[in-house]
Amino acid sequence: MTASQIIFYILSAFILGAAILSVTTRKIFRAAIWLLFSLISIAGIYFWMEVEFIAAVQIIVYVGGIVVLIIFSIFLTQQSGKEMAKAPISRTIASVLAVLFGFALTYLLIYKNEFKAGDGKFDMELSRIGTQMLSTGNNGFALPFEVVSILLLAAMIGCIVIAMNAKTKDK
Amino acid sequence: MIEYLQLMKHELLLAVMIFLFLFLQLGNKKWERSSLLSFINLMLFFNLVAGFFFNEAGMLFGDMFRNTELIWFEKNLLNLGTLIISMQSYHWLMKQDHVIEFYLLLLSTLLGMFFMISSNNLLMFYLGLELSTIPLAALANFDLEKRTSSEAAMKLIMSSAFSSGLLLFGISMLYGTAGTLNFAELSQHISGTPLQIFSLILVITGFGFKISAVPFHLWTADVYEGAPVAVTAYLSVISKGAILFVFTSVLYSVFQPVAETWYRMIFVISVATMIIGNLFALRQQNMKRFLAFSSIAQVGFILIGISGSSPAGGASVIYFVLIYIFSNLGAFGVIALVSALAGKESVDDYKGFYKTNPFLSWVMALSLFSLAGIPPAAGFFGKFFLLLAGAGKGNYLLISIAALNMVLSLYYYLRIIKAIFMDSNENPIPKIHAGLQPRLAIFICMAGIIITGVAGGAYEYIRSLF
Amino acid sequence: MNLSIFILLPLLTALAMLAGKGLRQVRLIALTGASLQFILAFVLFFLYYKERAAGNSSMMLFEEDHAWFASLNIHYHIGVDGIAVAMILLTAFVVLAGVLVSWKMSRMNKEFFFLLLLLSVGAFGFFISLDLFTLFFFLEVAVIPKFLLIGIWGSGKKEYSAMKLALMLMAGSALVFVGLAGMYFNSHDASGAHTFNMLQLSQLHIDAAAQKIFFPFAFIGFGIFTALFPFHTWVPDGHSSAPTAASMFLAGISMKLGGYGCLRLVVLLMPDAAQYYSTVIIVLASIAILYGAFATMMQTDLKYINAYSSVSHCGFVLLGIGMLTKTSINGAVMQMVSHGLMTALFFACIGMIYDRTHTRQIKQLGGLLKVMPFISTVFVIAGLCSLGLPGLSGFVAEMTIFMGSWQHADAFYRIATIIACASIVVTAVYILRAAGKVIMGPVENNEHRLLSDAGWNEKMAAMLLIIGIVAIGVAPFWLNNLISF
Amino acid sequence: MAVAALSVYTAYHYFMVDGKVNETYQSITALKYTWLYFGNGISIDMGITLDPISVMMLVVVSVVSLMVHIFSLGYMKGEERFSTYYAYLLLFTFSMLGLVLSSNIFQIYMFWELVGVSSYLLIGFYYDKPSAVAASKKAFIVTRFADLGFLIGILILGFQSGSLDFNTIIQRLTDLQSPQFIAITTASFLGVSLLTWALTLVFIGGAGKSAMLPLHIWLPDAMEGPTPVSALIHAATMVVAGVFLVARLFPLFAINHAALQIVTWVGAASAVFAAIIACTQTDIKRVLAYSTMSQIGYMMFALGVSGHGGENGLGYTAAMFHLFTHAFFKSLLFLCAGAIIHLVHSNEMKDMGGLRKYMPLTHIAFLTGCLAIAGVPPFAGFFSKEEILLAAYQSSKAIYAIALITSGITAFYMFRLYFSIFWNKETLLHNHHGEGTMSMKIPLIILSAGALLAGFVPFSHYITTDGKYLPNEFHPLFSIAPVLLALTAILFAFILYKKENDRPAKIVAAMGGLYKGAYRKFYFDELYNLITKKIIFNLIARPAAWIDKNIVDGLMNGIAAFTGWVSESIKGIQSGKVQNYALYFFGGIITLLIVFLYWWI
Amino acid sequence: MKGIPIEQILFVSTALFFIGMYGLFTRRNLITMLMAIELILNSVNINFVVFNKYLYPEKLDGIFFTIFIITIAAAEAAVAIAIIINLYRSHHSIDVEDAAEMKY
Repeated sequence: MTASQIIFYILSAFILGAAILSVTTRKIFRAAIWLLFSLISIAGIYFWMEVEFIAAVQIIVYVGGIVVLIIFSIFLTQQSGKEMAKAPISRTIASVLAVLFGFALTYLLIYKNEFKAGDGKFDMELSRIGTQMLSTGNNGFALPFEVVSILLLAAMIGCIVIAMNAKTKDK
Repeated sequence: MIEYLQLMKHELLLAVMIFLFLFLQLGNKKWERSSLLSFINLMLFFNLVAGFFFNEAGMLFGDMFRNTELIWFEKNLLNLGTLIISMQSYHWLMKQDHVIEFYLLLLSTLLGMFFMISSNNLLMFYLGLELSTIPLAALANFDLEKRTSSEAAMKLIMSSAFSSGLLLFGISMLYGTAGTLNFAELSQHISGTPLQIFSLILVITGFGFKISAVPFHLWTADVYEGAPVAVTAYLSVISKGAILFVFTSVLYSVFQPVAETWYRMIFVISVATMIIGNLFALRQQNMKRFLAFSSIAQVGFILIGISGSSPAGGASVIYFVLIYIFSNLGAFGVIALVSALAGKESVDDYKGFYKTNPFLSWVMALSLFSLAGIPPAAGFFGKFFLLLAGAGKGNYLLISIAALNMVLSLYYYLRIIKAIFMDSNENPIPKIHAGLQPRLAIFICMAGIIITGVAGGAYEYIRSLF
Repeated sequence: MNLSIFILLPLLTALAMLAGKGLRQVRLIALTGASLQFILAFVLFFLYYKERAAGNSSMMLFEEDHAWFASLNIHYHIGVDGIAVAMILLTAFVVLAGVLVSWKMSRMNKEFFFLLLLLSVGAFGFFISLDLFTLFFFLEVAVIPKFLLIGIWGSGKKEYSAMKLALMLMAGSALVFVGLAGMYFNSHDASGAHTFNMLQLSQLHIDAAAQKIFFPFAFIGFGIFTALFPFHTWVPDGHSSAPTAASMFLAGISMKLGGYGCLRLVVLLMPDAAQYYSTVIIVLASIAILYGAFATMMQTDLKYINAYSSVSHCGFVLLGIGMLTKTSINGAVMQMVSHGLMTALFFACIGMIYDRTHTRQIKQLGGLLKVMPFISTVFVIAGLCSLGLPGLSGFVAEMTIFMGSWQHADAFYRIATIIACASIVVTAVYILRAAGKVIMGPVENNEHRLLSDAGWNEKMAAMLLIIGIVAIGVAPFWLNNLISF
Repeated sequence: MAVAALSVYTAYHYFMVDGKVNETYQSITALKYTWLYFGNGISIDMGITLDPISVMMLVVVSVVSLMVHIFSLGYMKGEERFSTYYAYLLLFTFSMLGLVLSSNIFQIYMFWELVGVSSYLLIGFYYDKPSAVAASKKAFIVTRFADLGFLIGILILGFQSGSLDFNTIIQRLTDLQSPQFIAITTASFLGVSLLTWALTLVFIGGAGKSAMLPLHIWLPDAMEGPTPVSALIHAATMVVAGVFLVARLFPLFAINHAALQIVTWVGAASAVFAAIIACTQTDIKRVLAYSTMSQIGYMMFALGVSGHGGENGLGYTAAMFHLFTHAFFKSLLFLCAGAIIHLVHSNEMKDMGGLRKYMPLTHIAFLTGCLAIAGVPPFAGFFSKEEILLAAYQSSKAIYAIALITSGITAFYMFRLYFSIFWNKETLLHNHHGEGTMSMKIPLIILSAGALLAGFVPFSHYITTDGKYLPNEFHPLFSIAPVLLALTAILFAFILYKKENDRPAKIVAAMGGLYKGAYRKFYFDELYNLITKKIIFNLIARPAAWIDKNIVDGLMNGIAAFTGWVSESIKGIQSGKVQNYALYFFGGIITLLIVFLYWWI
Repeated sequence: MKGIPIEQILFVSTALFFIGMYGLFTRRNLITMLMAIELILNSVNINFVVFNKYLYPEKLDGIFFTIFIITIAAAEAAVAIAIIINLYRSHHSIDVEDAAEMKY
């Protein structure tokens, strides 16, 4: 039981715990916070796996972006601290069963399937990521980059259209 | 450099147009709307025409982007469909105050589909998929005042996020087991281990969600009903068509090693889709919702063609999509006009439609016949070839079920015909005075419906692409 | 002779119709088109005789073959043999008569004639096509116009009937499709390619096992069109709700589509399976014959009477086909032609009566012979033809079928034949009941005394059909030779 | 006219000039044209056959129909559908001639049907009288039913002999070596040989047309038609078609005893049966109708008792002879009845009486007819009847007895008729327009002559089974009994009906049930009503219609309804809740997983 | 790999995936549903990274995929939230059950 193992278990326990709490707690604001914790600990896992870049992105985009966005929207849409409505019990049961079953099945498959570790060395300095991100040749990700940028643009426009309308309504 | 221009012609044209419109929007010169629309449609038309020239096959960005004759034919189809839709939604857009945004979103989704079609790589595929989905959600919300519109948007974004989550999980498992994202390499690494079957199922469901195959179809009806007509038409024809292209090529190329398995899956899914779609379509009262279910049933038939897993199968699928564009858009064209100019969408409103609008009634009738697969409308040929391709596998159970489902589907199409031609109505839809562009669009559809079938050339051409 | 003209001519007429304005022009165009078809049919008839006389003994004449969907080996392949020629003649007769009868079509006349001619396109195309795909294509072309004709211009519970008819016929063609696909994929010509070509299929000889599987599909499919028991229920409703011309066409031609299909199936495409299933066919046919006849006795609506009697008469067609002897099959074809003319005449009469009296209930009619002698006479003639009076076509056809079926020495076939013969008596009963009440007897409703007799167009239509009937009845040999070349 | 002349000439020519080939009357087939070919040798050849019986029929038909045509000129004067009437009449004559001349069993069937339909049209000529319509329907349907038998008989004969041509059939089926003969006699159905079946069925056809028991019910009703029509069709020509048919196929009957027995007994039974009924009827035409029936019964059993060739062929000759004479006197009687009805405007005896002074000519003619039919020498009926009796006597005593009785009864009812029309009570007719026009008188005269003289035709010279000459011996001793019987019967009638009195009523009272039964025609109509109405309609047709409406059609509608129900009941899936959708989605995945990972690999 | 077998890491990600799914099924509040979706996407990210790092280290496909997923998740979230806000404006609630007018 090495330190890293312990760290991993702690982190994963934290991830799952936070996640479960965030999907079960009745207070929406707490849910958001738990989500935040969960995401942060996922970033932790990334660190643990020594993919710092992803971890950074994770923290920046999720923690810095999405969660904040969510929290804002919570403020916009309703007063915090109010209990959230429960789902009909039948569906809760159904989903619990479905989820447990699905998880069992999936994990069984994953477990059965013996992955053989690759031998090549894994290096990801920022430079390599950067060059690949912008290279157009093999293993180049310039095109996806472009596509994503257009996607972001489109998403922005979409949001603007709807939000703008919201403003006009508010006035 | 030149080959970039050539190979990515469709995409580049779209991108150029997107930015052009963006500047139009930002430039504070206010356009007179009708002329703006005509200008846009003109641009789309040029885009469509340009699509037919300087085509050549090849790969770009390593393996990220690929172009073949088949692919650019598909892209031209999508261009055509988009043009028709935008011409049809003329009257609706005249009332909107975010015309340019509408087109920006529309074109970006189209761009996404192009990338998706050309993708030779799971990543590109995924990106294209998202690019063609997320703006659509915004589009579905475009009737900003209507409750149903925003509800539809919500349903679309939520379920699509859910499905793309599953799809991603599947893709990740595929990556985990095969170690590559490239289609060509994938097909070599796929050997049919349980985990791969699992991921195959997830991928199929991802597609199934998009083409609204049962049981992943449930969002369809609500979204179609709530979204603006233009968007509904776009969803039901263009995005579905694009996905079908990719679906076919992915199944035929990437998952060729496990063809037997996915053939069975498609079989089950298509039977379910036909039956459920038909059964639901029987009782619909809202035109758009009705067409939603009918299009679900159509997907069931298309899946039969796919299940043929032969060049004939692929060809029949693409051929059917071509016909489907004309037929469905013919119907949607009428619906768009009626809902924009008379504000009526329910089947009962269409009673006695023939008294006031004989021409539109015939258009509707012809489109519905084509959808029902009644000769001489093109739909007959489409369906015939789909089923024939399916029968090629020797699975006559499937064919019989499909054939009987055609009868079932005929019932509800005839229901509409009955309402239009035979029923009487105290306050029928008033005479529709359609603008030039919608009329043009409708004529294109009619011509398509009549010609693409009887003239065997279209199918032969598509077949030659395989 | 270029056969495509039989498809093009009605099509062009129909299109020209769209240009026509007002009842006058429209019906004029329709009449011209129909009469041209009529003339053409005769031209074809004589050319055909000439060819045969010249000793051309190939199975089909005037063949034409263009690749349509080359990659699937689907061809636009047309040609005629004697049977097809007979059918084409029949179609030409009925269409012309139909146009004449609906001369005074009041509302939406343009659409009406358009659809009528579209139907004739379907029928002609069906009869001349030698490629199963073309055949199927035209078979379905002929379905939907019926739906519209019945639904828009019909009477009674027209929507229901129209829907029923369309759905059942569509189910029929769906089954046919399965059969076709089966044949297609079980046929490998020299190059190993599948084919829809009937002649090739008949030579390639699909293996018996496959035939056994797919014959029922195709046969029942076509059978639905020709009122095979128990899939005949669309017939009464459809016929009775349809407008006159439409029911003439329905009973006169479109039921024959099925019969013709069955015939081709049995003779050309799947002979082995036909042998195998012949007993089943015969049983069903006999049931249809007798049961249809008895069901007719109970009907009170003239159109229902004729519709059910059509079921019974088409039973003869199926019986003749099921008996599989050359004679009986000739008889079946004759029966198709004869029944086509006869029932068209019948429906024309009923239509005329209905237009005047606005009722088809036997109870409310009577003594029409006093009021409208011409129509009544025609009615009686039709009736006599349907009960198989010598000198009219029905007799010849039925007798040929009996002769053909009696050729089997086996008791089973004999009994079936006797049942069929027995139906003649029943037929006589219901026909005479109807005629006795409607045509003879005292005038039921005094308002009827004021009604007018047939107009020139109706007279012409009736005469046309009667000529056909008598021509067959008095001199059947020409038809017989035509068929059995 | 022309027709008549032509046919008489033909007859003359045939019998006197070139018919005879070495002392035998050949059957000449004048014309032969293949009308419809059925494959493997069987075909309908339209042809004209001339042989003794056909020529004889030719004469009868044409003469009688000529008379009727002439008579109708007067009788039908002023009818609105005069021309139609004549059209029908000619149609009938045409088809009757075709029938007698036809050379092909199928051809005879066709004309058979045509005769039937023209009779149908003529009976229903007064189409606005419901009773007439009903009668015409009845006539057609009953004969049609009989023809069914005929048709099947044709099928059997045709296929067993491999031909439809009379001569071929007879020639093949009579020589005992031919394969066809062996086939048809060995093959049997329900233990009866096919030949018997065939002949019986054919005979059923004949019986239907000739109103033999039990298919006679249509004949009396057929009197609804105009009287001349009854004279032509239902007395002289059409009704004897059955006899003609049997005669035509006689060689076959001759070699098949069973069938011949049936013919005999049916004939005898109808003869006596009809005669009895005739005594009770009050409608003069009905009386005549029943007498016709009984006379035809005569002919039938005459055929039945006959053998083939030479002496045995006597019955055959007699039958033909009687047919010949009967045609004359019966049509005469009918025409007289027509004249009477024309005068009185009623068919009922009670409206008549003492008419002799109004219509002397008719009176004489009618008397002649009665005497003829009663078989009083030297009238025509006498000779033919004697021959029949003789034949019967030679073959079986029982038949002879029946025949004798019948002839007595015949004499009785005929004179009952005669007296109660022309004598009995005096009825006075106001504004009566004489006895009718010349056109009505002439036929009466001619036919009376016929009735008087036809008997002297040396019939057996011409018509015999084998065409050879048959010396007709005449036994005065033998004929005493019948003549006496006839005379007594006439006397009896004279006593009862000469003057108006209550004796008949007394006798009726005495007879009681028997009279009633006879008066109600022994309840045959009721029986048939029972069968048709109750059984055919209510037990077959109605259920059939019901089944069709509710079960067969109900099945189709049921399918539709079921589909609708399913689609209604599963609409809950589309609940409108995204999360349910997601759940179904996921459920779908799980199902696929289970199915395709563990079950259907 | 630091003594942690890949299956265990995958256990975490799979569990996370299904937890997110559970949230998606049961949460009636749209925003919380959105959170659930984020969880799902994250689990997928972990998968990609793990696979890339431990199984196919020579290329960086998985890493890049993760990056793009994260970006897209952001865009998706943005649009979703915009829609949710719009929905809130029209329905005055962000409860999915309330947004179920269109059905059957």
